[in-house]
Amino acid sequence: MELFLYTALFSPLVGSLFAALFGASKKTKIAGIVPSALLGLSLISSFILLILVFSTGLSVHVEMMTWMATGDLYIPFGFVVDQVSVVMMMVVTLVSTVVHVYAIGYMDHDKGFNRFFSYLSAFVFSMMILVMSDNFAGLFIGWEGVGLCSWLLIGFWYHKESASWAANEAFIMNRIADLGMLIGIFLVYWNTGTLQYKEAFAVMPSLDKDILTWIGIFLFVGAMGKSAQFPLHTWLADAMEGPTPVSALIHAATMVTAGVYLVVRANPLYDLIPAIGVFIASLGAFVALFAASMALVNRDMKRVIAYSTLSQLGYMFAAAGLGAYWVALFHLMAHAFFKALLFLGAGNVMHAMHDELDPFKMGGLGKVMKGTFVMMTIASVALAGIFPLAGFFSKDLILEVAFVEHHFIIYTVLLLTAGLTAFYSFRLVALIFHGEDRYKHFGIHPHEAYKFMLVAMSPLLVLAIIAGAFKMGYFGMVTHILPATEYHVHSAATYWIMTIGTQLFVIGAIAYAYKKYTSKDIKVPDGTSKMENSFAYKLLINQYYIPYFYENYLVKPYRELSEIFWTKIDQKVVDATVDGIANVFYQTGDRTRVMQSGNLSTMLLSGLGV
Amino acid sequence: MFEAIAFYLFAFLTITMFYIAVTTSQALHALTALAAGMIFISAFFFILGADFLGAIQIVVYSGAVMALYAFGMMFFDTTREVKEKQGNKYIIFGLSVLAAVLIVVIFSAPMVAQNIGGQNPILENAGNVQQVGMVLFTKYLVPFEVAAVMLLVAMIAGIVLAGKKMDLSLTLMSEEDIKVLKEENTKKAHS
Amino acid sequence: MLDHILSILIFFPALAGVLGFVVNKDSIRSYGVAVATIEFALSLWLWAAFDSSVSGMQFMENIALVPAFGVNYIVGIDGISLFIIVLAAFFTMIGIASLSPTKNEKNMIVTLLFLQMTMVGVFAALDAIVFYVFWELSLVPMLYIIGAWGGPLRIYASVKFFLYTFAGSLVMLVGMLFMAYFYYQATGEWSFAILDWYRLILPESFQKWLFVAFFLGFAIKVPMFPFHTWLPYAHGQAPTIGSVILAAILLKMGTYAFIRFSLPLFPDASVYFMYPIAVISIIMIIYTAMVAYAQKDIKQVVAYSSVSHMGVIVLGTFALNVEGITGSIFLMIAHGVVSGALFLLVGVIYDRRHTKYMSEFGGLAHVMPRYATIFGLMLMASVGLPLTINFVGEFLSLLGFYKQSHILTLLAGTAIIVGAIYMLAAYKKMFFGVVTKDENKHLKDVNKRELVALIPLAIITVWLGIYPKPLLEPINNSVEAVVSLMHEKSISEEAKLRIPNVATELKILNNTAEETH
Amino acid sequence: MLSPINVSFESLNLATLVPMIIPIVGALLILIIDLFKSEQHKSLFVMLSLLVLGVDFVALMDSAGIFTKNGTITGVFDMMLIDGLALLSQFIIVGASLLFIPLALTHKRFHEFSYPEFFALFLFMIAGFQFMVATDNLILIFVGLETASLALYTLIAMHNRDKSFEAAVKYFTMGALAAGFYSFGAMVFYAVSGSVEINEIAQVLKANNYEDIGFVLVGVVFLLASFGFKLSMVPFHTWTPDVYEGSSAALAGYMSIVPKIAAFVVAMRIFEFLIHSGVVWLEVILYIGVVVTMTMANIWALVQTDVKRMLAYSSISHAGFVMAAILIGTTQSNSALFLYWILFSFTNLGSFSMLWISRQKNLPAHQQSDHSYDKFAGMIKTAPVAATIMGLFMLSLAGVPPFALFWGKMYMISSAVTGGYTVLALIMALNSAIAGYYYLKLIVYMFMRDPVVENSGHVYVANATLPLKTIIGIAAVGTIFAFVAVNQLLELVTVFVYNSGY
Amino acid sequence: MEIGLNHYLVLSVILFAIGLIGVMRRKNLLMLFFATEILLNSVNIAFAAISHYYNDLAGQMFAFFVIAIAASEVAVGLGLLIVWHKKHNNINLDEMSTMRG
Repeated sequence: MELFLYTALFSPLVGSLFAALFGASKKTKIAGIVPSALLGLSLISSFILLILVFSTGLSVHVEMMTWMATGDLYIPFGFVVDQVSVVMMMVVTLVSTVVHVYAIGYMDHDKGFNRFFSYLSAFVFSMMILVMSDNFAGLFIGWEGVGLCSWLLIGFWYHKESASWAANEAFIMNRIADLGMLIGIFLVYWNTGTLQYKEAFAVMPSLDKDILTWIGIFLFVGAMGKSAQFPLHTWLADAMEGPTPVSALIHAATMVTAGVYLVVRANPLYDLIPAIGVFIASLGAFVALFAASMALVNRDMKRVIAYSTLSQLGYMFAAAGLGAYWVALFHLMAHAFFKALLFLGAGNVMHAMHDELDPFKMGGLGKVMKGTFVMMTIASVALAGIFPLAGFFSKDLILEVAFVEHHFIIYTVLLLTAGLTAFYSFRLVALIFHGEDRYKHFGIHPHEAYKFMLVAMSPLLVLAIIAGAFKMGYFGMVTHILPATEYHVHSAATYWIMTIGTQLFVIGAIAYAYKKYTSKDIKVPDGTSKMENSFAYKLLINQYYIPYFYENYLVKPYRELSEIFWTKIDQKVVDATVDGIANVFYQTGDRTRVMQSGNLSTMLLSGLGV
Repeated sequence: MFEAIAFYLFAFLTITMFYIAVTTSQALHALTALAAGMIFISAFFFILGADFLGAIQIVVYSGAVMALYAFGMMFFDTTREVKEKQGNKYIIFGLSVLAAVLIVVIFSAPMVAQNIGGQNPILENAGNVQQVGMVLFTKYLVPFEVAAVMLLVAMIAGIVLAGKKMDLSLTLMSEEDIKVLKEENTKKAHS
Repeated sequence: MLDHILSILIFFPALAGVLGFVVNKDSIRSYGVAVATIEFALSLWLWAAFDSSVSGMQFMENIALVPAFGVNYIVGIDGISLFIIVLAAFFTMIGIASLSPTKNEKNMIVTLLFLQMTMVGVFAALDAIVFYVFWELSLVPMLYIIGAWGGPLRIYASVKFFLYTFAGSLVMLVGMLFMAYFYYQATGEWSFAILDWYRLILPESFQKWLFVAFFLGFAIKVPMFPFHTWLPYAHGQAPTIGSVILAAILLKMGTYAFIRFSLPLFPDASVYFMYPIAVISIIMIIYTAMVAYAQKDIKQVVAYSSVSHMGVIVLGTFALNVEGITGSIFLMIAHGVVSGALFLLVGVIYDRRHTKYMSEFGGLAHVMPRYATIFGLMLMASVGLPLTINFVGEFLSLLGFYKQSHILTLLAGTAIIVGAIYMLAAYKKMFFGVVTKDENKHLKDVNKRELVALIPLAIITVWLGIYPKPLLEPINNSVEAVVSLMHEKSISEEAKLRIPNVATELKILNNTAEETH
Repeated sequence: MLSPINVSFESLNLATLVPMIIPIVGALLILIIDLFKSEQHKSLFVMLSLLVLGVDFVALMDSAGIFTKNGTITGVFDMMLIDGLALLSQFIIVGASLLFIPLALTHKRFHEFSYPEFFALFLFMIAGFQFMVATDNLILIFVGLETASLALYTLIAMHNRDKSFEAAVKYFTMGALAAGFYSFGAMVFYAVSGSVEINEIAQVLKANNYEDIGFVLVGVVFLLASFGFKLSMVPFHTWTPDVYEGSSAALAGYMSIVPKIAAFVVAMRIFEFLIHSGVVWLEVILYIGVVVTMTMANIWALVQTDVKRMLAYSSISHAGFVMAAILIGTTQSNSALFLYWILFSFTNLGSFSMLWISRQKNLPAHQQSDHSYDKFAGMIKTAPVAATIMGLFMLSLAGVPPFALFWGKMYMISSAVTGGYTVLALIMALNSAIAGYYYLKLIVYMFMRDPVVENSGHVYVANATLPLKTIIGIAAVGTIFAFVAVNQLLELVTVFVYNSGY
Repeated sequence: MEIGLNHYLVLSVILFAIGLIGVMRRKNLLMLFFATEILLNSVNIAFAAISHYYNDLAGQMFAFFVIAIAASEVAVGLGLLIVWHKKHNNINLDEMSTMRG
């Protein structure tokens, strides 16, 4: 079994290194194919492991070697494949494989083709470490590793100022959160004496509540960064500067869910501190609504999807925070499938539209790009949570959880968000694929993507549709280690009312979106319409002025403060003091050297102290 | 009483003379005043019973030193009035204060060590010169000899510096010039 | 030969340097590389022969120098010093090997060899005066390197470097003399042997004063805020090789000295001054990182980043527990490798463009992809990405210090944020974007000579990041010895509390481990 | 009537005079040779002086042997006092002279060496200094001092340049004033104690418990002033830079060592008991003197543009540094003084000799003074060996280990620490740091700047001959390998000082 | 009106001060040397007096040697002045400041 584990873990690394070999040379297909194949291998291994874990209920645990050992600290490179991590492994390898294959087509014309695959595989490797590690330190390796790869990939088109800026933003923001994570790890170590999940969680119940609370808070801060929770969310939208497969893989399916994974992984901890859980859930709900609201008006296709991702992450946190870890994980999985699909579809559209992102400039693409149209529509339906697609099973479950746990505010928020989700998803679909062929005004001749790209997407499509079917099997498996709370509304009537009500609400939202955005008089907004001048619109399109706030009240002051530190303090105070001291001596000498006039009389006088 | 009168008289005279010596602008006056002051000082020596010192003082200072100075004065042609730019007057003032302070110190703390027995006690029944000779050639033999060396040094120094040896710089002269110079010297020596 | 390997390591380069004067100008580079390689091989041999299970000193040599005054030539190494010596030998080797052609190559190489002597000497010395001798002597070749081959402000920079350090270390000398005097009072014998001093338990007030005296010398060398201003000048003006060695090895002398002198000699004072020093470290970390962010010159960025990282090292040292100290020693090596590499990288571009202003570049990733890759790797190592060498050190240092203070560690932890900010900004300015300047359009990528230096460093960076055990283990053993010594020696209650009792803790740990199994 | 005095010949201990008589005889010999056969080449006199001094050195070793066996010896009616201090300082005096005298054998011709009187005066001067240190009688000290000083004024003037005359006159005038101060100070002590011998003065003062403290202070001030002139302590230092600049570099180097050690020994004899008297004012006066001297001299040295002047100020500073030993007044500090001075002689003579071999007869247009910093710019390129050696001396002067002076500095600071003068120790340390700057400045010029005017490098060694190179070599070896000898020196010095009761 | 030691000492101090004043204000080197003679002479009086009152010869010895020293100094001093005068035709010490700083 260890063989499969290592295969699953290391084949992406091998793929990455392989592609890296061609890093500086000309684009070569093989640099894309080999990593993809290796990822396939990893997928197969993961699948075998899944089957194993699923069937036997055992988990595979290996310790490869010691990483750090000093004093009482002992950190091995240990990997564990248990019910939780295997789910993540499946998600990661599956989506990655799809994205890899897709990217062979998508990045076809890009000069950095080889480099791209190297980065992408490296990302998968980091992600695998993240999910498979059996200790916090290993998790942190993956955590930072995915951050690095995300930086590389967001800034893949480094010649674009915005891309490199976004990459740095993402990295730094993640770093802020990572600090919290690091502190959390320190806390774990000094209070439990180990960083191994198993031992650490075993000790935790005996620890002081305050300490646990702090641990919970700091670890969650880490999660907030990776999962782009408020207020560290701005990087995610900006991260859309990266190539679309990257957005699909990293900024939708896998990396951003690492935070959720962390909370799920640390469930024994969060179980002990329900107050923090509620906070997490509340924040999640808030982010869900908050992000969805921004998605309503955004005019950048990818950003809309990014906000939607953000919103869905909010759902996951809401679930995890309320103790429904398995639900969170389930939504994570389902979301990975349809969101990746959505992104890849968006990628096709972008390709077709020559990197045009404004859906108002598209319209009617459904005729040209049938496959993409279908896929994106289904993905959107899944996202909206329409029965029987994946989204329904996972998202409705979260609503139920909120309801059952009597967090009605959270429930209401999430419900509202579900409607918004449906609205903006179909706003997008409507704007892109229906209506007038507005793109013609811009002289673009869209075309469908490569066949194999669509084929590559198809597994996701299938899963987006049927993932809900795995629910029971999944439940049975993960509850080996996650709290097996089932969430059932007490009366069947309530249940049905709720479910159908939700469905109707969502469908209504979809219908409204369709109605509103398929109409013929949709024009490319030019900033003159009444709506565009309304306060709400401005607030939303400017993302609640948060980036503006960050730029003006954090980044700029930091830059200015740095400048002041350097020019004013370092040079004018610290260094000037040092030079000043030296100068005092020198000047004293220079001033008093006239005493040595060379005149004997003065000399004699000085001899008398006069 | 006689001692007191003599002391004050000579004290007044020496102070006056020396004061003239340091303040007058006439070099000749200064020299004369200095010589006179030296002689008056010898009077103190006689009063104090240091006859030998008194004699030496007159011989060495008034004889040798003053003669040298007189010679020097003529050489330097400073017989005319010497114009000296003066620095600030505070110097003199400051020094006067200093002197005054010292005097006060000395008056306010009269010597206590009156009973100190000397190492080389002055004997009642011997002449000062004899006693000095005795001490000088026993205890102070070495300083005496060193003083002889010192005088030799001074002599050599005087000859070297004031003689012709320093007139030309051998450092800067060329080899040929030096050769010529040497020949001249040998010629002179022979003639 | 193994009995005298340390002396050989110290004096071989110096001797070779003297002989180097005879070597012909055209062959001097090969000569230098050969000598440095032999030296490096010797240092590897030393490592191989080193018994990592022993926590005490090894390869001790003791030759009387001024026995009347207790000054003896005592050298020896333990896990703390071993690797810095190896690193010094390594950097001299690759430094000479990758030396770009300069004027007066011969003088440069001879100077480097002398410098190597002093570097190895400092870390091997076990007698305070011998330590001081090498400590001071190391200034001289560095002065020459900066002053003779540096930039336009080289003279100012070199003199500043020399005098600043010199002044600090003189105060330290006074401290050493005091220490010897206390030893004399206690035992009636003069001794400057550090191991003798270890046995001395000083009253707290003395400890504090002496600590301050030593601290001044070390702090300037490190350099700690606010004594750091010589460093940017020195780095900014020094030739590449000078910066590399300065950053990689010379700065480590200060932090090494903290561990060798301050901690074991003055445990109570160390505890007493822990918070102030931690605050200074944090200022170093954040403040200098911000200053680095404001720089226009890439070399200055790296220089200030050095200060920032040294802050973490100092912080780790004053964690006063095994984790922190081990981490800080490891970070010394890590920072040596990484900042050395970064300076080499800056040198690469400087050789091509003769400017270090970031505004002159842009889009280099396109023109020099290999260069950009290696730079990127080192950049990531510098910001402390896991699985690179720096992370291990930073993690352990911060982890260690967390035991002492949570809030301060949180502040110090911002190192990973602020570090990322300036580094990424610099990288972006230089490598991202489009190539705007014509001069940059046809820059050659790194050549073989440069790769000779960079590739090994890259390998080490990753290798030790993944598998730090070969270093951590010996370091750990020696550090445990230091910490238990500190615990035993400490007088005050607080110190006993702050400095863990390694021996008993281990026992406790074993017990709990048994229970859990 | 005076009774005849019977003195046994043995009790005279005439052997104590031997080391002083040897140079006197040598000087007379030189004068006689000149009388009989003039126009001899200077090398004859150099070698003769060398031999005489060599013999003197051996005689000193003999005395030292006796001292180690029997302890302090007095002789010739207790006028001579041969104790450890006397021996050590004589070793330094004669040793430094041995190193100095071959410097006359320059490649270029210089005025003073053409005259045998120079060498005669030189030997007389040595004798004078030897007398000065080998007695505790204020009279003999005075006479010895004046003998030496008068000879020295002449030696300076014999360089026969405008500047050297000016230097000599300045030195002379200051010396005359110092002589006045000395005699006044001695008078005061004589007045309070009735004796002119230091140990008796000490006894008397102790017996009456420093009742006349006012007088004592006046006496101390005057004596301190007079020794201040000789040791060039601030503010009595003013002559020093001018005199050093005016005299030849070799002689300046010599002056920075020999007259000072003689003065130090006397100062040590006089102030030692005063410091231990417990009178705070004495200590304060000396403390201020020491600190001001080393600090101010350092500060002035910073701003010099001429290397020789810089070295002049630097030697003032070193003197102040060493004066601290007298202030501290422990056996360790007094030993440190000698150790320091021995090591200092090597280095300082070496560095002045380096200036000496680069001495030009005429100043080139671009040069401000004989040894302006500019002259040495870029020396490493044209005369690397000379530059390296010069750099070495500078480092040693700055106190960079392991070169000679470091050991002296270390031991001196240690003695301050041990003696309880912590602040003083710190001031000393910081002064060393300040001093670093101007030594470094020369190194900067030599190693890091480009030459002002292109030269072949010959200018730096134009004056060199084998003997000069040998001397510099000895100084360099002494400077580098001092650490080998420090232990022996230290032990020797400590034993000598300790056994002399200091 | 007994004349005691103190009287002589005071006289000595006064003369010494006069000598110092001379040293300070004289610009003519020859006359400056006069002043240094005064310094030494003033001390001599004190020595002789102390010697007398202490009944000790050492003071007289000191004075004797001081006289000898003074004489030697004159010789050397004049020699130096002559050399200087030969080269510069003056003995004004204000002219004598080529070296400074």
